[in-house]
Amino acid sequence: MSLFETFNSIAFVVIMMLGLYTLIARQNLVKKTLGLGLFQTGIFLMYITLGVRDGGVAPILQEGAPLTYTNPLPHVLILTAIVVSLSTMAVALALIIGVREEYGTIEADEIATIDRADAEEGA
Amino acid sequence: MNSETSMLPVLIVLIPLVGGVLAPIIGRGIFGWLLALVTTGAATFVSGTLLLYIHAQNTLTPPFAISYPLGGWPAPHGIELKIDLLSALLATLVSGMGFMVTLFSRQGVDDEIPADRRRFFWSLWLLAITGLLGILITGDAFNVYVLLEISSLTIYGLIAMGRQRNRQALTAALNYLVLGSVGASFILIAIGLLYAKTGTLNMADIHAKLLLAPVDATVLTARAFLLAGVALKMALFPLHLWMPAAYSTAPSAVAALLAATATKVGIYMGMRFIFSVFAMSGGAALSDANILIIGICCGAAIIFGSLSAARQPSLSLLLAYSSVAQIGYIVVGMTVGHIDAMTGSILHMVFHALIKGGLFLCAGILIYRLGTTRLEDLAGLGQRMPWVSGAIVVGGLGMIGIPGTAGFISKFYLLKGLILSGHPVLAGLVLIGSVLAAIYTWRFVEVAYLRPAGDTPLRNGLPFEKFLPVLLLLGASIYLGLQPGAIIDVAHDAAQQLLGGSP
Amino acid sequence: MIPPLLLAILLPALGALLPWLLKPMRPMRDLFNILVPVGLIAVVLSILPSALNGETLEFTIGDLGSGLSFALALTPLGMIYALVAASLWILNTIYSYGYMHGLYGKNFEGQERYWCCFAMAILSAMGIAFSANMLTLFLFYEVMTFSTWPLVTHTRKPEAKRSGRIYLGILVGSSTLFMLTATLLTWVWTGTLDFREGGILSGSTTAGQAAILILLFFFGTGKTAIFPLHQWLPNAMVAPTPVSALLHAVAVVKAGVFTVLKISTELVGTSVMQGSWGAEVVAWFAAGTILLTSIIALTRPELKARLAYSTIGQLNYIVLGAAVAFPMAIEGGALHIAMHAYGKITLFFAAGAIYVASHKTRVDQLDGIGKRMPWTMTAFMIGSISTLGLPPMGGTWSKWLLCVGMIEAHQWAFLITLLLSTLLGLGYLLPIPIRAFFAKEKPDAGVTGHEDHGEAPWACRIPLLLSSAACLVLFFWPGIYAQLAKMVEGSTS
Amino acid sequence: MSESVVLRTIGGMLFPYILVYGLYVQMHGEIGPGGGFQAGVLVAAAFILHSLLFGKELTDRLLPTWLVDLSMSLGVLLYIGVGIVGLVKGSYFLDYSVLDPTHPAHAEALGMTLVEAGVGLTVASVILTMVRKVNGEPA
Repeated sequence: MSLFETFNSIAFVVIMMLGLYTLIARQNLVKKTLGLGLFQTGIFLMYITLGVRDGGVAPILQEGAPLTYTNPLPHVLILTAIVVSLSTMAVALALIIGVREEYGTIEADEIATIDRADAEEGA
Repeated sequence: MNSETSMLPVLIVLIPLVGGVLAPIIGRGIFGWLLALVTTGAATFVSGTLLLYIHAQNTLTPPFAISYPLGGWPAPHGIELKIDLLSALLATLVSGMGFMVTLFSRQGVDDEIPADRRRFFWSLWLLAITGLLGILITGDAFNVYVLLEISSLTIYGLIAMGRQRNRQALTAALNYLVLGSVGASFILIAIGLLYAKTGTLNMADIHAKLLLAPVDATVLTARAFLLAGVALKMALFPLHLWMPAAYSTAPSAVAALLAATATKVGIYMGMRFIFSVFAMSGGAALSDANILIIGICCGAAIIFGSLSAARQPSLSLLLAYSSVAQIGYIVVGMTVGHIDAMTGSILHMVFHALIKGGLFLCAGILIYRLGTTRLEDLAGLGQRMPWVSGAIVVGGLGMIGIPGTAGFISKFYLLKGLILSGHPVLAGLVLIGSVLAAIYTWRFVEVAYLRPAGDTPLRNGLPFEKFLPVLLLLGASIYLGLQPGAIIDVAHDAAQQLLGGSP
Repeated sequence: MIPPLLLAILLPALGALLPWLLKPMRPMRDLFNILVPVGLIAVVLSILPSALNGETLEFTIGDLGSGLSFALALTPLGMIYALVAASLWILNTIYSYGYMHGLYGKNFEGQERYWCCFAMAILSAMGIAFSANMLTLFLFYEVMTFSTWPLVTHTRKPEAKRSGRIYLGILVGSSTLFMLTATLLTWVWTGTLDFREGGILSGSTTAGQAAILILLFFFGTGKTAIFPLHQWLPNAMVAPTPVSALLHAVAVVKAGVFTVLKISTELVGTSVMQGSWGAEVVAWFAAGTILLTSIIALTRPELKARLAYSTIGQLNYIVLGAAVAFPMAIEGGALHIAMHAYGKITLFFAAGAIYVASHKTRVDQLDGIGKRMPWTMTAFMIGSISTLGLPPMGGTWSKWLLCVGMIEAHQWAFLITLLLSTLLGLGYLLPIPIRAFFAKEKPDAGVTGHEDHGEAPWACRIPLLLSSAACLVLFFWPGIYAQLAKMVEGSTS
Repeated sequence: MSESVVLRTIGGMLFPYILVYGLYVQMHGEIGPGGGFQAGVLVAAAFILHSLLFGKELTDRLLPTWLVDLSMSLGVLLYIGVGIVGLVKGSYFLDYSVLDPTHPAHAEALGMTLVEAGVGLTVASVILTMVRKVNGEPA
């Protein structure tokens, strides 16, 4: 296991936890969403790290290049995962726009207060 | 495998996918509905054919499963579709439920979704079904994640479309999105760790390599992440928090589809990974500690879900919380890894989908005609809508699991498995859950039959094609309660395949 | 050709559907309401010769795999219950017309539901009577519980709702928690659930397991109203009287005692029952219930409540017989299903007739009523004597056999219990008709607006006369019932 | 919409080049780094730049909404269509070799090009739709 891999391991755990913390601790919906994005980015880094080989280069067929490539499969997977993450983000932002239109705020605690008031009114 | 059936596996996902892509182009007006109807119908036909074929083959040469290499690349290097009995059974269930709910939802969608967005509704609808079906038939671990996200993203969108009726649909969808994405990310981590350990993504291949290697921290971590992620997706207590709000605020058709299929697919993922990927040789898939923890979760789900259901102000929420409890039943049967419990678990997945789907359709009819499912507004429903409230009672009896309904059969096998595998406490919880189910069902019955009729005006009549699916689903739950031989066979064989460790 | 056993279930099913289908055509519906029960008794009578010949007609409704099925079969014990239920269905239907029309008018609210649930209750009674295994029995047992709930809560008043909750709570709770568990354990331990002569437990379970099963089964059958599960029965008295009659004389309670007899003879097996401490415990509970309810009945001023507590006591005679499980006790229990049914339904019919005519509900109001309602009170007298098991009424034979059974089993305490409860019964039941005929009418006892009443309508009177006549006839000619009960006894030894 | 003359002039000059670069990446995808995903994003970026500089109305005239919606579906249909050819010809889904049975390598190149084109089309239109949606326009 290379130093690079160890460093990455620490880094992706830190990034994931930062994302998770933001996701839980922030009331602002956009910030929550960003936290989610950060969390997923940490996972991407994990995948990228999986593909690393010592001394490996980009897996492009070239004459005269060394034979050690990094494993391209995790890259492909993570490309897909990034697209998924992007779509998630887009859906989330679209939902937040809708929330803003309906509630006039994007703070989770204020929305909860409004909902509770609604429920009492209805009862 | 003969030439007629050779292309069926890929058609299961291809048909709804094409439908979903075509919907934005040609899905205006009634055509969106027709398109959805045709595609889900065709998917049902295809998966039903496969189910019969696989079942017939499996009785001849067990265990039998179909493998379909996409692009002609053989597994484990290419992506394969792998359909065994469980996949085929649930694929038939999901596409069949999709068909039923589609049949149901023409006026409902007209009622709840603005005209210019309906074609997108149908597109999302079919893509969600595509994703769910895809999860069921793929043999590739990463594919599971991608298809899971496809179905989840479309479902978030579908739930959010409930905003016309109730703006809480937006927050419910957002909550679900955040939790669902975290859950899916956990699954992604688990798959990554498995890949790091085995260097392959094909589930059968992962399993084969795991059997050779000693169990180490990587595998255990992967399993922990996977269980957590899957538990979120299947809404196992205490990770169910997204579910009641999402079910009760989504458009009525979406709620029915979700209740009947989405959580079942989550459970399927759990079964598939636990028994086809992580299973040690001899079928000991979960350690005693795991069983203890999941058993506690299930027990809490049954008790808490039922008790909560008895206190909800509206029928939709009542049904949603009862789903929390019912998922407890299904998971508890899967966890102990006994053949009878697994049979019961699979049966309960199917039967609960039929019953709960039918009940949510009833709730949809109530929304269509009354505009509400609040229990207070349902007073005297027995006189105002005798058919619908009768159907709800029949469904409720199915949830209690009184004999003669399908719910009894599955619960019976579940209990037998729990007793035989030495978990009498869990069996007792399941029994207590039945009594609690009677309590929440009877809350509705008392409101509907013992209170004088309310004065909320009826907005619409009862269209036949709205009631037909209800009739078919709940009729099926009664029929299967009295003539369950065939489906028990299928479930039993499926359980055997699963516990045999073959993916 | 539909198999007759299936037909016995399909006919009431038809009867349950017709009220809805013929909703716009009331005369047609009323006609079929009578025709269907008549058809049913014809079917049951057509099966009777087979039952007397000891044939077991079998029919499988649905196959569940693993040796389980929903199936029907004919047994002598089942025949007794089916015959009682089918014959009393007709009487009860006629009576219902008199009672419901007399009290609530010809177009009373929820009549479709009423007739439908009535037929469903009979359907489940037939199903229970002819069930070939425990699973089928459990199926129809639960169908009966749920289909009678709308009858109990028919008036939709708050107290009806409360009683409905108690009714369902006790019956569903006990059957789900105990009976289902016992059924499962039986299946797990013996591998079958089929009813078989001599039982299926002997040889495959230990004494401890058998005792646990007996306890679970007997206390899972909440319909027998054994202490501490008796509370639903007095509460269910809020129902209209024909329903009470159906619940407490024909279908529901008899389903309970039939179930325990069936379990005692064909599931657990009398040989296992006789030696088990589980059965001993059950017997003591039953005996305790008999004495307790007899004493309670003495203190109840409402007529229907008094009858309800008397029913609990009488039911537990049969439970006692089933628990003691000596041949004579079993025979007596089986015969008591029939004898008590005719006696008790007469009493309920009479109570209802009194209410329709005079709106009187309490015992102390009934002094001297015999002069105004001679037919009704004569029938009441006959019913009381039969219920107490005194000659010259049908109830004598079953009680006699039960007592002989207790002697056979050397259970002196239980014998004394039976005799003592008869004495107590003399105290709470007989004074009613006697005072009705010989006491002076109290001037202020009448209900306002109904002081000057005569007899109940004919539709009320005919059924109660017929059922009281049956009590009398069954003493001199216990005939078929005795023969069938003898066959039940024969199959146990 | 930007009022700055510098931005509008430079942006207007860049617009065609970005498009062409996108096409290059698209066509290059099957033998080197590049492909539908990247090309789609580039093409979408070009149009986003256009709308930032010249306003939504002008971009909509250049690239109408219905066309974006249509190409979103058409891209996927192209992808699926290639796959279905394999099915129809009696082989597996997405089996490129049936496109040109005599020359498998050509068939594979053709198949991949078509599939990548489909991906590019879809990605570009999806990203455009996303941006439009996040801009607060109902879609």
